[in-house]
Parts: sequence; structure tokens; C-alpha cells
Amino acid sequence: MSDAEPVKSIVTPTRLAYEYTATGTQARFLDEISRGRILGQRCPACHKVYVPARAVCPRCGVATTEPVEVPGRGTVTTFCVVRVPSENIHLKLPFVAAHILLDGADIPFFGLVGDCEASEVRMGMRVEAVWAPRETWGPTLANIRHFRPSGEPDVAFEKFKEHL
Amino acid sequence: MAENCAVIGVGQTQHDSKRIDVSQVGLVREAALRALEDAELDWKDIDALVIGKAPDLFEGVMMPELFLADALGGAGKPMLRVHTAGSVGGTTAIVAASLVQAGVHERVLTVAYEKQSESNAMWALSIQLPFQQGVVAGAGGYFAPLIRAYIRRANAPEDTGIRVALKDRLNALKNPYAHLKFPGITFEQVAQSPMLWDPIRYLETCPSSDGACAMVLGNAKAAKRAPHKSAWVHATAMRTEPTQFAGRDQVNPRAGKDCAKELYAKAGITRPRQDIDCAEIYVPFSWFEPMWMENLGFAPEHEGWKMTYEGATALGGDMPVNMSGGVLSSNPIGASGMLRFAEAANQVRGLAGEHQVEGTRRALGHAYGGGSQYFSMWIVGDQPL
Amino acid sequence: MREVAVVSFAQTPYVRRERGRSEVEMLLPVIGQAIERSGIPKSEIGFTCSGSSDYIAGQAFAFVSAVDALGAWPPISESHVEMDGAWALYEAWVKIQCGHADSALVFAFGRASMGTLPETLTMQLDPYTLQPLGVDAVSLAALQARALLDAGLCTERDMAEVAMRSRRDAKRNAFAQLKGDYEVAKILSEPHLISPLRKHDCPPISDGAAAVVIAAGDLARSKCRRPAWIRGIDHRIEPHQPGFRDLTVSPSTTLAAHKAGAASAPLDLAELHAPFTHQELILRRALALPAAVRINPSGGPLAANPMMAAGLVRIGEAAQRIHDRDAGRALAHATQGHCLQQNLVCVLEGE
Amino acid sequence: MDQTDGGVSFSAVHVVEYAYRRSVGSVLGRFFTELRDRKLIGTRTRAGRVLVPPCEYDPETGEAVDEFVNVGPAGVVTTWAWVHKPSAKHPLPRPFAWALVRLDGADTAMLHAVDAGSESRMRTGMRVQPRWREKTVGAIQDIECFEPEAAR
Repeated sequence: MSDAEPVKSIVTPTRLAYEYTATGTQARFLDEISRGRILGQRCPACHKVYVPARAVCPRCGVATTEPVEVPGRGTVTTFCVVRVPSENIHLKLPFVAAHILLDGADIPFFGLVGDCEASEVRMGMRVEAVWAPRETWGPTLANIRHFRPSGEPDVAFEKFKEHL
Repeated sequence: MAENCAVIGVGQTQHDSKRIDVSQVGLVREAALRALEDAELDWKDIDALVIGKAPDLFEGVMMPELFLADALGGAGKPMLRVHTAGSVGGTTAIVAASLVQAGVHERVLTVAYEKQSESNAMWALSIQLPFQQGVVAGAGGYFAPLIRAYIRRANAPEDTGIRVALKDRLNALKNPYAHLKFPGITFEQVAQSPMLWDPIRYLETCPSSDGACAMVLGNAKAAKRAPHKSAWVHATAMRTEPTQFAGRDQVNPRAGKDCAKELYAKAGITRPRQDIDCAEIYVPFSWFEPMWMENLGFAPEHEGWKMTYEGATALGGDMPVNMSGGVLSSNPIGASGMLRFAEAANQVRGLAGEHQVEGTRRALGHAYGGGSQYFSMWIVGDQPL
Repeated sequence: MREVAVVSFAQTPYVRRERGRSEVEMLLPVIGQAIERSGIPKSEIGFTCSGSSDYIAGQAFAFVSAVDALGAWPPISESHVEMDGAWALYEAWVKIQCGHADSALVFAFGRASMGTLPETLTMQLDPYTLQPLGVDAVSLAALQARALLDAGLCTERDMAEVAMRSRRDAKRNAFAQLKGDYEVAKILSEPHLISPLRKHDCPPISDGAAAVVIAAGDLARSKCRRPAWIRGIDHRIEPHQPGFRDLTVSPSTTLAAHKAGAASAPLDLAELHAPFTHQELILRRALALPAAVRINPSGGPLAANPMMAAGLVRIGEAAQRIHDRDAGRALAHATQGHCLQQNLVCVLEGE
Repeated sequence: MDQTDGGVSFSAVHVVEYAYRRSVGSVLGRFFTELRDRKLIGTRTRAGRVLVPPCEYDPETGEAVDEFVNVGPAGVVTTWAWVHKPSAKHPLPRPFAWALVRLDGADTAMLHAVDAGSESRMRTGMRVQPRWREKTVGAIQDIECFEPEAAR
């Protein structure tokens, strides 16, 4: 035994469980998305619409008040093509992760773009949400599987350059 | 009111992907002992400790400074622990400097570290939280769309990032402590390295490192007794803005611009590119060099890439940037900001070794973190301001 | 040194479990109230510093979202300590001493209820020889209590009296969580949770947040009828291993109090961050507090113990009593780490 | 999902789980290597204080420490706490004591569990000895727990 290699490291498994509760605004968003609707929330001070709905406008530091429904349709403002595997990713590589400005929203929504080659994705491309089968819907963003090209003409850079 | 503060000792560890030869204790002591040795001081000469690191989940110890304080000679002393995301190494140095500037302490030891090999940074940075939109692929997946936006806005040549990476990787060959070294690296090797998060290539990306950095900061009296030349803190500044809000410019964030503006005003700098001799800035992906050149006011908006192109940011250029090889070559996250600040200090001390920029009298240290939202910076000079 | 005072304080009611609100939503009204009560416009506050812990929230960079509660636009000069908010106040105080700011907002928050707090705090231990054993925070406190009892420095009755007094006084604190009339004899008849500690010797698990505004000299005088001047503030740490220290004493508290000038004039009250009953007894001796000094009129951490904020709350509570002319000179204490490893003392005074 | 105040709420369990691999350095490495061989060691500071668990530094001063000393295996309980209902993360599934144990030859105490059967068998100052695991790996858990010292 004493001839064995000296100990250089130890392994300590750790596991902590936390119970997360969706707050009021988050819960409303999740409830709406479980019915196929995307809920935003408007700031009473700067009048910008946040999607997903959030309780507080970070710019103004005030509670948002007015719920606003937005469509699952928008413009890719910028994106990256992910070609690197990672422990937390279970998607086929490569995939496109994009900032998508949904129509009527003032902040891009994070989404994946599929049903086309990664090389076809471009800034300004119009996309629409592809929903999972209705019977599988739950209170989760996973109801939107990804976005796909909608076929509408591209939007000029000038029109979305504030929303990268 | 404020006392002058000087960097009188600097130390860092060898950075590597896995420093399996040391414990967390051994890692921080390696850097701290080198800083003490540089200042020719002993543990007992230190009045207070300021420790910085990024998320505790990396090492799996909540507030690890509690078990590290006595390993750093901290028993019976004040100890602070700073955490401001990726900028933390810089902010930690600023907090330590403020203890001297306020006249609270004469000599402060500040240490920042990360031992990322104890877990996996990609895991810690991508843990999916219930009810929230996920971060898809760690920092690379987060920042790549912003880089694409920069390229579009500035109409920058696509090989700018490759040029930055090549320069920093060549600089790292002159830095004995650097983690990543590719002797004889060429433009083609960087260009042909795999795309990870298009438009970011493998060799344009920072590594995940184990490492630590330490500095001894002192007042004028302590500096007078120091064996080596001191770097005098001319100005410090920090700025924060929210991660996301409607209309936020994440490519050229206002927090960075405002931070630089305050910093220059305090340091009496009116023409940054002329008044500052070199800069060590936080560039985790090569494209952030031109982005920060604009943000820091070294180049007009949309023209930062020209500095890279013209060779201005190379050793020997008119505004050398990341002489040490930068974050692209060593990235113990919690220490990465302090390494930038320490390199700036060693440049004005004339102790930067092979990557010394001759005649440096004023240097910038810069760090940023979060979603390009936390900034901390300092200007150090070879004389008190 | 510049004169600096606490000019306002705000806190949430403390609850066992905050369900409907995120940290940001908890902070929003508290920060708003602290700023409003300070009379200093938000845009003129020179520095912001917060205290919180990623492990309490179960996520890396948990403090980043708290920035959303600040309306940090234009961008602000801001910092964060992975410590109790009392140390955030210390950093802010230093910033003002440097002349880098004339006022500062300090806040802290924690929703410990999301996890299992005693187990979360296991993560705070030396990762080589303590954390792998799975020793929890209550057990470590119990080791300390036994050492104190063995040394004849207190009795279980003394401990029960601390619990009784804390929860009785908390009846007058609208924000407190655990309050009511308890009889010492009844407490002592209850079984031990982890001997020698009973449930009554332990703090509740609390969710909550607090905010304080501090300001320098004339600014404080112009905004606050009776500023709570910080006459001294200092903090010290001890070695980490519980078996390397004498657990019955708190030399770091004694030293911090000495450096903060606590003994230079009589105190009216002390807000002590003693999460366990026996720790109050250790602190009282470490601070050499005479019997006349009121201890924890707020009920203290035995009535509400929001992790990462409870130390800042002590400073806020002590300052509030000076604002209200309920006290002339007060001591506030904060602690973190196991068995009172690190301690901060802040001496506050009215004019 | 449940209904409250006419609104909806959602809860989810969020698990943070990782097996950390910690390099231990030469001093703790030696300690764990000795534990694997069922032996206990400490380090001696320049001031002569014997530290167990060993440190590569003097916790009072920060000075480097590299002199090893054999200690134990038995020692004295300096303080203890009785756990009536062990949690899943505790080292023993039955009621036990946490204790600080000052091993023979040491000046400091180390934390571990004591399997004493009942609280009434525990007292400060009692002597305890380590109970080793059948298979040791080089970790603090190689000591399964301490137990009251066998009558001599």
C-alpha cells in the first residue's frame, strides 16, 4: 500500500436542490405560453415592451405594468452558429442561436433558427415560430421548438440596428 | 483627502489548464508569496487582505475566502471578498487601492484567483435555471452574436479577429507565466482553426485556466521603502449597467465609455492614444480588441479594427495592447482582470520582462464582465500624479 | 477621516418563504424607500455596493440580476461583495473616505428558503477536511455552545433567556418573523435539536432584503434631521478550522471593537448579529458590554435572519434608533462564517 | 402548478450537482496518503504548534510549514454535539456526535463524527480512536468515524 502513488486529489460529489418558484410575471408568461401565446410587458416610464414579460424595467428601475401579447414572428437581428459541443447542449451541431426581435417587442428574444442551412441565416431575415405539437404544450419556452424562415423579404439593417 | 497609492509588489502563478500540483491554498499562496517577495515584505507587514474571484460554483466552495484568509496570513486582519463577474480581478484591485487611498491602511495584499479545473467552466456558466431562457453555449455563444453585430456595423474586414489572435499569441511567447503558447504560430493556423461559435474560431478564444495574481499596494511611505520602482495609481473607475434592456447597445456599451471618460478625467488624460503608452485590456475573444479600442476612445467609432490592421496595437506599435498575451493566452477568470491591472503596473515599473514596452510612463489596465456590463479600469504611472 | 453617517434604512418584512417575488422584486421597493428617505436624488448617489451569495440562490452570478432593481441608467459606479451587506457598507464607507463619492446606496438580499440552508452552508467549509464530512451549520454552532457550557461561561438557561428576550422584543418590530412570548422554563423543557442546542437557540430561515444610504458630512446634515454618524468601523477574521480556535471567545470582535473605538464612550444599545443564542453571550463578553446596554431591541437575528443581509440590518436597526432619538450611541455588529469566524463592528452616534 | 389568489404559480426543483475534483497539494496530499495507510500526521509550525489537520501554512502568521509529525491515532474530545436525527448527508445513519478531537501529540483539534451509541456515553475529555474504513482511498472519510477508546 505504501508503495502506491501519493494522493494528489480527492473527489467530492456535491448536490444541492433548490426549489424555484416562478414569480407573478413569470408565471403569467408561462401560463400564456402554455396556451400558445407570447406575453410581453410594457414599462410605464420608457414605454418599451419586454419579451418575455419581466416584472421590472432594468433601464428605469420601475415595475412594468401593461401586458402586451406579441406574435411569434420577427426579425433576426444577429446570431451565431454554434459548432462546439457542450455538456448542456443536446442539439445537433451546427445550430444557429439568434437574437430575434419579435414584432411589437423592443428587445430581442433568444431563439434557435432551423428548417434551413446555417449558412442561409442572415441579419435582417424574417422568421416565424415553429411550435411543438399542441398536445405537448406546457408552461415552458420549449413549446417554441425553434424559428424558421417565414419567406418575407429581409428587413433593412437601419431598421433594427438599435436592437442587436 | 486621498492618499497616493502605489503598486509595490506583483506576483502571479504559472497559469495552466490544470494546476494539479497545488491546492487552492497553494495556488493563492504562490501568487501572494511572489508579490511579497517582489516588495521584500513578510506576511506580518500586511495590514489587510482583499480577495477576488468569480462564481463560487467553479470551485464548489461558498465564500472560499473564509478558508483561504489564514492561508494568506490574514488571521486578525480585515478581509474583503469582491465578486463583480469577469471584471472582478480589476474591481478587487480598485477596492484594495481605495483602502490605501482612504488612509485606512498602509499596506494591503490583494489576491485574485480561479481554479477552474476543479469543475468545468462551461458547466458552471450554462446551468439552466427554471423558467428562464437558457444561455446556450457558455460565454462564446453569448458574445458571438455581438461580434457579428460589430463586424456589420463597422464594416470590419473578416480577418481582423485572426490578426488580433496572432498578435496576442505571439506576445504570449514572451511571457513565462502564460498558459497557452504556440511557438511559431501563423496567420493560417489561426484562420484554419475550427469555428466554434461562428464568427469565433478556436484560436480566437480564451482558454480555461487555473491561476492567481497578487499585488501589494502601499501608501507613499510604503513605496519609499520598497526595493523596486513603484507603479503609482493615477486613477480608478468602475461602471455598471443592466444586462439587458430595450435599446441597449451591447457592442459599444455606455458603461465602458463612461468609465473611460471618468478615468481619463481623473488622470488628466485628454488624448488617450497619445497620453497612454500601452494598454492591457480584457479580450476574451479576439474581436473584442477593436471593439474596446472604440469603447475606450483610442479609435473613432467603427474604426477600432484599423488599429489592429495598421499594427498600432502590436508590440512596437504606437499603442501596444495586451503585451502579456492577454486573456487569450491565460484565463483564470477571477484573476484575469487583476492580471491586466498587474501587467499595466509592471510596464510602468519597467519590470515586464521580454514584453516590456520601453519608456512606458503611463499604462491602462482594463477589465469587464457579465454581459459586457461591468467595467473596471485603472491608470498607473511611473510617478505620483 | 471624513464624517460619514447612515441617513436612511429600509427593509422588507422577513418571511419563511418569499413565493411571489424574485430578488429584484423584493429589492425594488426597499431600494426605492431607502433612497426616498435619504432625500438624496437617485441620480446624485455616488456609489452603490451590495452583498449577496451565489450559493444562497443556487446560481452563478446571482447578484447580476439585482442590478435590474437599480435603474442603472445612465450607468453607475457599483461594486459587489460576496459577503454580508455589512461589508458592502464598509466598502462604500471606504469609497467615501477616498473622496470618490459623497453618498452611497448599500443593499443586501437573500432567499435562503430556496435551498436547505444548513446544507448550503456546508459548502462554506474547508473543501478538503470539513466539507466532505457533510457537517452542517447548526452542528458546528452546537459544538461551540457545548464548549461555552463546558467552560462554565453560560448555562442553557442563559441561552433560553436570550431566545425569550429576542422574540419578546421582536413583537415591537413589524418586520420580524419569529416573535411572541415564550417562557424560559418551557423552552428548557423542549428536546434538543442538536445537543446542546434547542430549536429556540437557532435562528429562523428568512427571506428578505435591506438597504441603507450613507452620506458624508454636510450632505448628511442637510438631508437627515439626526444622522447616525459612523464613529468607527472595523472588521477582523480568524483562522477557519473550528479546532484551531478557542470557540468560547471572539478575539476578532474584541479587536474590531477596539479599532472602531467602541469603548471611548458609553453605549445605549447594541445590535448583535448572533444567529445562535450562545453567540450573543460570547459577543457580549467580547465587547465587554455593561448590563445597562440594551441588546437587540429589534429582536435580532433570532427573530429574523436573512442570510447575507442580517449584518447590514443590524447597522440599519441601530441607525434607525439614533434617527428616532431612541438612542444616542449604538454599536452594530455583523458576522459571517462558522462559529463567528469573521466579525465587523460599527459604532454609530447621534449629535 | 397551483392556483393562488386567482393567479397561477409554478414551482420547479433546480439541482446544482457536480463531483468536484480537488487537487490537494503536497501537504494535504501527504496527509491523505497517510490516511490511506491508516496513519495520522500533522505539521509543526515554527512556533512548535502541531496542526491536525495539517496545513502548509501557520494559520496564525501565514508562514510556510513543512515539518511532519506523527500523531494519534487516539485523542481527546474537546467539544461535541449530539445529532438526534442524522440527515442524508451526515456520515452516519444513526444518532451520533460531531466532535472536535485533539489527537495525541497535536495542539489543535480536528472535526469528525463519533459513533458512541447514545448521547449518555459522550462527554468532553473522553478518549476516542479512529474506526477505519475497510477500503481506504486517501480522503478524510477513510476514517469512518471515531469511537470510544477500547478499555486498555
